[in-house]
Amino acid sequence: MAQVDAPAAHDINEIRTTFVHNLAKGHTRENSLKIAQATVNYIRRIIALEKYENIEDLLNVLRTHLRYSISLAPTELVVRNIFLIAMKLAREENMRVLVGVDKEVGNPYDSLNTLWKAEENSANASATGKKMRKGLAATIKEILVELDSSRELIVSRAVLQLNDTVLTYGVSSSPTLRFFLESARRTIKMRQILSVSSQLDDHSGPDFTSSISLRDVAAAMTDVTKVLLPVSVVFPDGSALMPAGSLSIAHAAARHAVPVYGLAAFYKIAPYYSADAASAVNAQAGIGLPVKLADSLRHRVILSPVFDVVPAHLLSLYISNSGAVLPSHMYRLIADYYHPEDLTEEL
Amino acid sequence: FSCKMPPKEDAKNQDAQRLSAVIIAESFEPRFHPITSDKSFGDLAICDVRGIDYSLRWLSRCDIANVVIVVSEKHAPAYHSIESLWKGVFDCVTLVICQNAHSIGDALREVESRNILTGHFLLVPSPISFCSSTLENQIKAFKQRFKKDRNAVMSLIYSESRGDGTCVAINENGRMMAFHSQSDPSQLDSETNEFRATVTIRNDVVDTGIAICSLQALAHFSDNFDFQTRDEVIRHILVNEDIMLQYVNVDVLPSFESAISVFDYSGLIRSNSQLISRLFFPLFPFKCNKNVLINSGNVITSGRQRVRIDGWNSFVGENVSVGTNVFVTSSSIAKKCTLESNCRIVESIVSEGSVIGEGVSLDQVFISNNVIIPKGQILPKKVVIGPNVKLNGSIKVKEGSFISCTPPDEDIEDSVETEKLFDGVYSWIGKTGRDWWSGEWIGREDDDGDDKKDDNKEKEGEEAEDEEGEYDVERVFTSEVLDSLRPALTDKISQETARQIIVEINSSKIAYNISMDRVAALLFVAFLRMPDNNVFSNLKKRMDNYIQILRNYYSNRDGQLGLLEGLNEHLSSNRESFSPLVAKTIHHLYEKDILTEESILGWHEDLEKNDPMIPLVKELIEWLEESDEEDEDEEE
Amino acid sequence: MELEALKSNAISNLNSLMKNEPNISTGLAAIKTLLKTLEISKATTAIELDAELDAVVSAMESTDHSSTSIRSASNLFRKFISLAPADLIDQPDFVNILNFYNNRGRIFIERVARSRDLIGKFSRPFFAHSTRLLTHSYSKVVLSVLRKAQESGVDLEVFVTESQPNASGKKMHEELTKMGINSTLVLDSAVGYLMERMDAVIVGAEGVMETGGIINKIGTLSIAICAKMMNKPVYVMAESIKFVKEYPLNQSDIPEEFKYRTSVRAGRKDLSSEHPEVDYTPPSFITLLFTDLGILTPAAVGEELIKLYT
Amino acid sequence: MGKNKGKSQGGSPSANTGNQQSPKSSEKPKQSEPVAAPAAVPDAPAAANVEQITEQVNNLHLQNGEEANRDDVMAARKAKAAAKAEKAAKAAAKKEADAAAAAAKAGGEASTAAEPKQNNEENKDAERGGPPQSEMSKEEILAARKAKAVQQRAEKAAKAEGKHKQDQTQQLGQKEDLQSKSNLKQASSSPNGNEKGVRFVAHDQKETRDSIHNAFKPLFDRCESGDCEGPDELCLHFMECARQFISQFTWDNEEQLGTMMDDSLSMTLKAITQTDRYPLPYAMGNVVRQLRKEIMQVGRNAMTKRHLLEWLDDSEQQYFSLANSAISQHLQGKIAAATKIITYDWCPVVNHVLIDSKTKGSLKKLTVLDAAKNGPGVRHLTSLADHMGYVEYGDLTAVGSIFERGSLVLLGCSAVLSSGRVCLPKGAFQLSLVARAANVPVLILAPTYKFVDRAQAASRFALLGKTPLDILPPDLITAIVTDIRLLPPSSAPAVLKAKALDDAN
Repeated sequence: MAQVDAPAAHDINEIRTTFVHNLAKGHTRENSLKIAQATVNYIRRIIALEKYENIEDLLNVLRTHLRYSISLAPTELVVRNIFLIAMKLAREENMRVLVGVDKEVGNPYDSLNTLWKAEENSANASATGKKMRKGLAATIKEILVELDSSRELIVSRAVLQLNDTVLTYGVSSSPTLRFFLESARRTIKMRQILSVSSQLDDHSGPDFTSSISLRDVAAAMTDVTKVLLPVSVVFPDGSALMPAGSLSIAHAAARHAVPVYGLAAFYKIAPYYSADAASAVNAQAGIGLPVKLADSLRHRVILSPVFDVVPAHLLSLYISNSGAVLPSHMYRLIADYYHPEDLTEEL
Repeated sequence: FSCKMPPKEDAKNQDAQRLSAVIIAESFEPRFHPITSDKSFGDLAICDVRGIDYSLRWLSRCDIANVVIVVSEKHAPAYHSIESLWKGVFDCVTLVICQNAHSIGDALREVESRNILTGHFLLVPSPISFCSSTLENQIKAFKQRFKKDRNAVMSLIYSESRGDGTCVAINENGRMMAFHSQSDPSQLDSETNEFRATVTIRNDVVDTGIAICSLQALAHFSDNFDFQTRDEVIRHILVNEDIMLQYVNVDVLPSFESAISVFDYSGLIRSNSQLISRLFFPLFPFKCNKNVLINSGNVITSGRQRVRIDGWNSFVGENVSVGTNVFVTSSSIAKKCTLESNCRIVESIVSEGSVIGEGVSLDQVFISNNVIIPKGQILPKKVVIGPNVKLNGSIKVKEGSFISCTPPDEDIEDSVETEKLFDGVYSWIGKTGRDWWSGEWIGREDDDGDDKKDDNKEKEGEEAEDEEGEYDVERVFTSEVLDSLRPALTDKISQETARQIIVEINSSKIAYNISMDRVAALLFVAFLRMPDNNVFSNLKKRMDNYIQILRNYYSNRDGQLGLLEGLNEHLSSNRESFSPLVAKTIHHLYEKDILTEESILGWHEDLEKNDPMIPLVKELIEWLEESDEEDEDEEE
Repeated sequence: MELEALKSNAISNLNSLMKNEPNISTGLAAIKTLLKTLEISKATTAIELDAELDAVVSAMESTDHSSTSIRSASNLFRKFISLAPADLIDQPDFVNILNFYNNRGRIFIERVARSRDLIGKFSRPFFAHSTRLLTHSYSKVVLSVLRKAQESGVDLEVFVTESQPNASGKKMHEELTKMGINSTLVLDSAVGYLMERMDAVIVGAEGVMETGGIINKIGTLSIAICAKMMNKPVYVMAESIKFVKEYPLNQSDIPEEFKYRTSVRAGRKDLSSEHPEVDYTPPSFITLLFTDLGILTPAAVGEELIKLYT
Repeated sequence: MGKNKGKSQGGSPSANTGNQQSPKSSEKPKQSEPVAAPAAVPDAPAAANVEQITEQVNNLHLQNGEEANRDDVMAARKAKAAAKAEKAAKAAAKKEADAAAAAAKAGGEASTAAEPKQNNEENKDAERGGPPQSEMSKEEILAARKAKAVQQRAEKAAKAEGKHKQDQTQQLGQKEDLQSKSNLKQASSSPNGNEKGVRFVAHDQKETRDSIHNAFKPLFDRCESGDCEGPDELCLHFMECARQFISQFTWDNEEQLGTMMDDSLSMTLKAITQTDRYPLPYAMGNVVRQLRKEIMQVGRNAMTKRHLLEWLDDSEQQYFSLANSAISQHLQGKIAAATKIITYDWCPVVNHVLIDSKTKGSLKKLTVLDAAKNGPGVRHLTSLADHMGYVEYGDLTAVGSIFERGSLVLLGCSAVLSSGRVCLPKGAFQLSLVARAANVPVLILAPTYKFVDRAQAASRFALLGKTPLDILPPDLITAIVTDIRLLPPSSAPAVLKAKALDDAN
């Protein structure tokens, strides 16, 4: 992805094309932080350029844009998350405009309120578009700040201890994980950091790690004390999308009773469940074979999944910027970022 | 169309300048006209997506500033939407609308006349061209070359393939020495046919058609108005190398990158299945507001509906109704199609709105829009069905034919034989071995009218299709060796001639890049082929005469095995005449110490039990084995 | 005396509801009955009203309908309607309050009526083509969920356990086949044999406990254990009105009124010889609960209950 | 070096002098014949020291005794080669005469033979000659025969290009005395001394290669060049070489043929395994063990080379073709029942089964995984190129998305340990773990010759070097499919017993 920020064009459609185009452009998947940032910028432009009278309009505008982008990059769940976050902020902004800042707004996740559901959304009809635009622009911008800070926050959660032997996967593709390890090294003296690579003898991992290939994991696991995995998306039940190959690592860890930690910044916490396993199978990378061979295997199916779905029970803890969370308690964080009404929408 | 052009830059900092790309949105291939009818070739959908959209998508990954799309007047309207869709992605998308272009040549001339190209450009000769690579390195390399030497005017992008590709001679620094579009080195057309050691001949690569060109290359078209195809320009450059000092480079993509541009139906089918099996990743069937899902087995479905087909590596568009037990593999089914129960579709394309009847089986068939193939209709391979054709289920369709609702129009009618199947349905078949399915048609008439050459070229082409290209090379090689062997000679050949002969054989070896052991075999085949060798006395004499040659090639065991292999091949080709001579020949060679007993025995062991050779050499082998036993005993 | 009247026509009310509307859930029937009492209530103070409602609830619990559902539903209902703004409470005229309660009640009921659809909607992505499901006994929620899936063009294979003693599975099986869902009736004892071929286990619940575990038709536990053993997910479909303030520690800790029908319990000291109606499935055997509040992990249920009852 | 050794043996001053002399020189044959022989050392005094040791060795340590013999067989062979080459170097005309001379010398007072080879020959022959008293007469015959042999060889050698041989002569020349030195060490020292001797061999690849019998050199080279797909191919190749070896090996004395063969074979093995530092690949180890058992029989109870070769042939059949078809027999039912077959990496047995079931039409879906794309597993795909069914290929990252209802995992292995654990290509462990989680049975295909009586597996093997192996614990294995029948991993010892592969024999 050459430039993730939308260009300074002023035709919203152009921006949209560029955005979704950039999503599908890269040969290897861009790291999700970049995607998240790109999405935020995209949304900012939408809010700036699109026309909307009241909150409903705005939400619809956002939804259409969301639909469009996920149709072209169905596997980029992060885009979805960011959009939904933005929608929640929009609702809040709307409320703020309507009932003033300090007025207490009932938590939409309070069960009784959800039961209440007396459609008093009549308020939404009132035209607040103009007023919202300004405030919203600011609040959305805050997401960017939060995104940038998320790394530091995650790093501040110290889970590594003295003389740990840590096994990691996909360090080269996850800057967050790399950042985490680097800063951890500064404070703690670890025995060894093994970085697993899906290729054989590829040493692309950072220099302070010792590279092993995926097939060596089971053997290596015997002297590993902690496993650190990058997370692409966490689902409310605590299961997660992780780079393909993580599943077998997690199983190996489970067999040797080694705790598995997942690094999941807030924008990776999805409020919805993975539509069957498809969403994981869905993302397929290039076939990674020399053309000659590939062509002779043209009528065979070449598997190169991007993600594994790792069930909650294989994971010990998620390290998110708002703290270390048990998989079974992941759902708690959802309320902080999403509005239930947005989630009932079929996307 | 408005467009902000980058300021004209002088050639000095051309290497800083980003490339433009020129896409020819039309196909000037007459065989495509009937199926594209009122649309441009670029509009032809692959997996429900316009072909040209893939090309543009690919280009957008490359470091391309401006895109120039050349389209004919009557197709222009459709392209304004394309322009607006993509102008966000490139600095600028320009439409060049030309009145009556009949070839790539004309199209490029048009572009040249507009002079909107300011520097190097990427020539995409077919609107349906995919590439998995961003060509970053190739472009860089080209720029560097050009900086050093302004005469490196063009570099052609080749990709590796399974030896069924172009055959090209390249020198040590990737410079093209000779070029031919059939995999038949004997027709490497180049005036300077000297093969230095530094020249390698590759027939394991295929021309993707994509080329990086400098403005000089473009100039050739405008200078010479009867150039139709890119290849003509290349030939022109090669031939006049010593006059113009210009040359062409060949850049072979790394083994993990693939590229293709479509010029015929086989290419179309191939590109389709390769695209689906992700050879051009990240290029992929994509569609706005329609979820494109990869289901297990790499069955790509578009839209929300859940189709249930057996098979894999296939694309199924939206609103396709599928019967039970439908098998689809390496094929794409466009939207609104109907597949009735038990039909079987392999390596085919079914375009929008067509109906495939119950139990119909398609293998390598292209089906255009709104075609109806009723139950019971049998279609052979390599058939193209034109738009709106309704078959009745019982008619005979010939392999390699084109089925249309209309008789051919004048621009093609003299090159096809037409047959009326029943009213409203005609079958076209290319004349004089012209294959509707694959091979070149365009620019041939203008070549130099030498039709015979063309035809056998065509045939070689087909053989290349059947991957017999190699065998073919060997045949030519053998005959050449046969000449070199000077069959006329009757008495013992002198040191001098021996040397010459060996040199000649070796040079042809290089020319056809034949492996050493094959040379060994083929040489002996050639040797046996020499006139009146069917009488042993002559043959014996010959063997004595050519003893030096034989010594030279059959000193080591492999060589000897090669010899015997050759003997085998010769036998298989003319059994009755040669079989009586086999044993004698081998024995004589043994006597002459050309063959050692071990190699003979070794060779004999490797023969299949039922090999016709076995009985012929039975005694000989026994005899050898005995003698072998003996000296083993001696050693005791 | 008039409380007695209330009780009696509450019971008749409930029974008629259950009889005439086969698809109505016990819980819903219960709260409808309660609403009726509200409508006809002559109470002039909150205390009186509470007394009436208490009477009605106990009356309903005395019927043979699942008292688990009845209790949870009525608790929730009463909690909900009494959720009134402060300024209303200290109004002199109790009638306004009653009216307020009434329309709160109506809102609640219509909301509850929608909950099955919601559950169906939430659970939709969990069913792919030719998913094989094992279900236990007869459950209206499960039925409606499966119907929804079926309608959205997914063809399922459902295996229904006979679930003795009352063979309620048979009914389930019939309903499913009526809907055109490919269903098979299997012996309760065949669960172990079948499990490896299943994709998921999907059951309803009579009550969802604070533990996140469920109380359901006897046999559920053994199925859940079996599923866990073979790494198959266990999904529970339950409306939020089935959330009960109850914390069973183990099977023996299940309240008797849950375990046995009232008729069975009536005036009996020793129930040890009786066969219990339900068993308790601890949260560790449950993958997810699909409720109208959303898809919850067992851990989340406790939280929701706290939100509900505080 | 040699000096110290001499001392350490408490050798007389003559020992030193002896060591100072060039090994090519020789003297006092009478003494050297019976004594120096075992060590095959030209210089007597050193030999003298060796004598006692070898004797006790011979009495106590039959093993070492054999070693000694073996060593000097080696020396002898080299010497012959040297002779051959020298002859070659001379003009063709002269060579007959020379040979005659050699014959004469040998036939006459052999003890005063000038050339070292002569000397060695005699030492050896004498040593073979058994009881000293009969040695004179014996020796004469031997000498004569040997001379003849030399002559024949010389002629042969001359026929071939002399030049190239000549260089070899030098090499051999040097080699010879190196060799003899090392022999001295080996023979004359206790096990740890042995070690030294080995290190001497080990530190030089070429050294190792030279001490391998010609018949086995191709095997060695192949593995050096690293184009060996695994234990199965290795075994086959070994048997091929063994065939060569047996048919090439000649010995005058029928009784001793067996022992001599075994000697020279075990010497080769020593070189290959760098004196047991690295075990042979287990399967191959079994084959070797069996083979040597047979070889020892040769010469006794009318067992001849021909028998040996026959034995090789049918055991090859047994181990490979028969075992494979038996295994696939056992599996057909299961494969027919499975909706999808999953395999990992390359294994000829698995491949055989797959092709078999393809032809029988019982193969439905097939998944082939590799540690990394474009790995050995591709061979499965190419061998099944004509299979019309669904075939998918991927690397370990795909392991999460391949298992479906009714799948079946088939894995080849390089050995089954007595503990029921199985050595198989790295990565198979993870595959099995995920398979277990998906309730997919994992079958190990193992012909019985792959069962070894060991609890632990080595990490490094002779020839195959550091082959990346996973050790799969029994609890992840549903069954081991052998040519006998399907077995639970726990019954590995039973197989060992049944097939007499355990250490007992």
